[in-house]
Amino acid sequence: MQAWLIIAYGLLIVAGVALLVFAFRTGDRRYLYLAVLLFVVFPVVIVLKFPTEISPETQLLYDAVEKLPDSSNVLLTFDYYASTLAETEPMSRATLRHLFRKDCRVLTMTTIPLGGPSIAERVTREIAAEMGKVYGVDYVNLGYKANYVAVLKGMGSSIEAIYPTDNSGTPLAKLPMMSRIKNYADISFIIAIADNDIVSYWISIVRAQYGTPVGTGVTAVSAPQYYAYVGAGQLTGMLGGMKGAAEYEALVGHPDRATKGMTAQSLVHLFIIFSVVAGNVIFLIQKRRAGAGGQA
Amino acid sequence: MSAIEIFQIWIAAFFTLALFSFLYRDNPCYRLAEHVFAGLSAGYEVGLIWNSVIIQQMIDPMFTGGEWWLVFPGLLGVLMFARFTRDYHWVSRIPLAFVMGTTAGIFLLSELHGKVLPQVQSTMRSVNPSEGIGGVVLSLLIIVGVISTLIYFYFSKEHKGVLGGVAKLGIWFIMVSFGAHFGYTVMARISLLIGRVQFLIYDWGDTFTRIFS
Amino acid sequence: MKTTVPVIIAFLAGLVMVLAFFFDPEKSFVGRLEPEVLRWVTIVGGFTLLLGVVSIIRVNYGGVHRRSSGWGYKLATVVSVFAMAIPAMLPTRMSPLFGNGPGSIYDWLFNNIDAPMMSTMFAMLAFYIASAAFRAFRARSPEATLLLVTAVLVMLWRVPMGEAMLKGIHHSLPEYINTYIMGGANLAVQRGIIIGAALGAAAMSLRIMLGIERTYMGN
Amino acid sequence: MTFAKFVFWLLVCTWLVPASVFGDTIVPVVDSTSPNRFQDTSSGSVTAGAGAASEVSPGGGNIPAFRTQRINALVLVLVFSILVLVYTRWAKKGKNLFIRKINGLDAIEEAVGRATEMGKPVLFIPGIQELDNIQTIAGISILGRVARITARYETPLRVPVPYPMVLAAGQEVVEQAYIAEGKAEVYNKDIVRYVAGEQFAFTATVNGMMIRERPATNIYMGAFFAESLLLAETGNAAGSIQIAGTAEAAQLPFFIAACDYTLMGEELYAASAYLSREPLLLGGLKGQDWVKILLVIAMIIGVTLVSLGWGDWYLSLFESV
Repeated sequence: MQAWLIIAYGLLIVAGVALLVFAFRTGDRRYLYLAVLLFVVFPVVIVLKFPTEISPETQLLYDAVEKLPDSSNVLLTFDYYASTLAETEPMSRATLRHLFRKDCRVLTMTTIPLGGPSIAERVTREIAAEMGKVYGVDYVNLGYKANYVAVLKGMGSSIEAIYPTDNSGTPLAKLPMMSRIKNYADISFIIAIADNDIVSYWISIVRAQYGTPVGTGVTAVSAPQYYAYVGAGQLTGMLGGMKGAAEYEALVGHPDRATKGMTAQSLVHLFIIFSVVAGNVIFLIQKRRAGAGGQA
Repeated sequence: MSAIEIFQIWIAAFFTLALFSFLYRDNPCYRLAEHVFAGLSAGYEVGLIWNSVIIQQMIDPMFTGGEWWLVFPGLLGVLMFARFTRDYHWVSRIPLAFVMGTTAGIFLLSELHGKVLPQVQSTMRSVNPSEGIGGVVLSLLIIVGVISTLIYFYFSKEHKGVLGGVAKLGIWFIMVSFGAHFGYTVMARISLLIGRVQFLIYDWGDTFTRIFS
Repeated sequence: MKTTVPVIIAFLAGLVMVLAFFFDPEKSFVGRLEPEVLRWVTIVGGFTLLLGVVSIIRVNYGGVHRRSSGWGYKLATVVSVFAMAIPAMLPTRMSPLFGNGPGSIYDWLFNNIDAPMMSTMFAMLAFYIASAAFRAFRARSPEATLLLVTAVLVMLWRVPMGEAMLKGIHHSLPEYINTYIMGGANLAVQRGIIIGAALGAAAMSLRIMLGIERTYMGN
Repeated sequence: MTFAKFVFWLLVCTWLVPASVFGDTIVPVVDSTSPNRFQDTSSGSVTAGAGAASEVSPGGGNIPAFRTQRINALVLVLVFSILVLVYTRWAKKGKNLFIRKINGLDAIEEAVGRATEMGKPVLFIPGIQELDNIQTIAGISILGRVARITARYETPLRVPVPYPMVLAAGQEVVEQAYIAEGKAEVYNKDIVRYVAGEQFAFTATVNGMMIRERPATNIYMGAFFAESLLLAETGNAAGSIQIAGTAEAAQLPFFIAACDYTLMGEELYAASAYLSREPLLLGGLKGQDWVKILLVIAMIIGVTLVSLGWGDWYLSLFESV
């Protein structure tokens, strides 16, 4: 690590402690807000990379994609709202990079009405431009259709029946890639990236009834409930929260927003723990002093 | 990046910063953002209800589906406006009673059947030593936790004696649970903030380089 | 009349829902009635929205009209309501900018102004959760200490560095936290609260259906 | 309605009437796997829904289309209703029913009093859900009680609501409370006002209100989600006394951290009865407590049977499909 990085982060910690002292002295919570802001912004601007330990669930997903024959058809879903972008978007970007690198044909869709389709368009077009992929040949965005259970089941018999056109209104028949994808039978792998319960439907409807393997990326809050599915083999791999996304970025060899965000996340988290512990130590010391004063 | 995209990012960045500024203190930027936000979301609600309820669930089925009886819920809705009259004010209670009664009917069973039965069922865990020490401890923790929490909420007696003891145990369990839940949520909230900061630094920041180059 | 009619209506509406629960949704009359009643509720709610619009316009336009303090902000609210609502209510066939599909004004305003503001408000929780933790987690009493200790343990467990630290104390401490705190005590309390609240909600429902609780009529 | 009448009607309606009138066996069996149906089930378990649909037909005996596998829910509802109504009836007869003190609720009157002294408003938020959530209805009932107190002292009251039907119900409740206290002239239509239908827009507006008007007391009663802490922390920063109540277990830790008093889970539903001091309403709480005791006994029996390895039949009694 370079010396100036150590100095910069050392100063950051000193500033954090100073702000904490001010917060305690004045009782003004804005010092704390400022400290939190500092600990988030600083690592995003001045990146400090911690070594990432890859968890088995992430490795499982990576290996499953890696083992796909080149030019397989893969369905990637954008089942998340704009509010959880920090955790979910890096997952989409990292998996998309991996899929494109393996020359997979990527089909995207969403079960989120507002925001979902535009996030899918933005992310896929950006990564496609970066990797030199062509719309309609290498990837297609299906967009959103209401009533997700009906959509998930209906795509088992005919994707075209559910989505007559793609997100921008082009009939699927006019997109060369779609001539080889009719239903789940033509899809080798599904990656469902979601911030809600939809993943359990991908498992219980699609994985269970059509047999297509499903991997997932979910927010840190919902990750624990899906470990059981990974253990039971119903999910072929899982990315949990920003940490999972950072791990995948490391595996793909293209560190991006999650890797940069992870440092900030750990730092703020540790700062909050430190502030709680320090607050209590001071509180107990004051209490003891007051107690001693009272007896004297 | 086109001019319109830059404009979109600037709009989003302005409102993002305006809302964040509330953390320092109330100010005209926050007030403007707050009022625009309130107006847009009320308008959003109108657009949503108009298209997905009035058009899709009432007008379309009535005129193209022949479901003429949908005029009745429409009339029921109109009764809501009786509150603006002096003598027939009470009539507006009819649609309210209809909605409340329906809610009550749904919840009476969904709560007892959908929550009480399965939660009670999954609390009946084996404490047989064959489950292993870890299994027995976990089962006991859950059984005692559920029962003492329920007892904590018991209204019919003063919390004294044995009841008081169990209720006290209940409050300890509750505190452990709340601490755990709070601690567990912190990380998710931080990542939300990181998302906004990354937007400001990467996306908004990027527009500066585009503008000046 | 003024209270009897609403009470009877509430009872009948609730009864349909209770009966529908026990009968087959397709093979019985009440079963088929249920989705219809739910649609009615949605439509009544749709009409009531006009009351909401009247309320928000009256509160804000009143201020603009009187030029009371901050009337400019109130004008911003009124303008925003109309800017979002009117294009959304016009049919798409007149112009692709109308309606609520992709490319409409409604969609643009939502994606570029509403959505970023929602995410920002949500993100502000990071600051609030930090200050709430700092202020509330103090070892003031045995109960508060319990809250504090579990919160700190769980927070440590959630970050890689903290997890390593816990592993240093005892190699399976993180696993114990997951099993006995999250899956044990936490689960048990959530369950206890859910069961109790469900009983409370059911009793409340019963009181409303039977007209015992009729606060909404001013009794 | 008396208890006997209720049971009579419940029996008539759940068994006899549908059996003879509504239950028609003529309608052919519709494809029970149509996906739309699963959307409505709150259980979230798709496979359970499918199983339930296919199991129906012949088991119902002479009552066509009755879902026999839900008979346990019927028993629970009957036992529950009977206990609640027996106590309601006793209460009506004037039997003295003891209910323990609930701290948060005793604090309400005091907190309104403080607002009166300071000449500042009371802010009441009946949750952020529509009237189709029972917690909102509980919130509205509590609002009725609180409005009586504010009317009595002529303390200004602010009730921002996020949905139109809550607006209608809230206005009705508050207006009636002011009339009942003989303070109709103090009532103003804008006490209860509609504010933005979206969770965070609502929060932004209410937060602005808290900082600008500095209400002396904030009362949150109903269904709250992620905005719970945004509201409660801002209220705390503005120096208001805060009393919260919700049945959303996930939000309780945040209210506990930032409010002075918090009603947890069922205390929210008990609040309106408690505040009204009406024996009729208090009776219900007693019945509810009895069901709680029965459930605890049922659980202990279950644990014993399961541990001895004889529990399968017993567990199946609690199966919810």
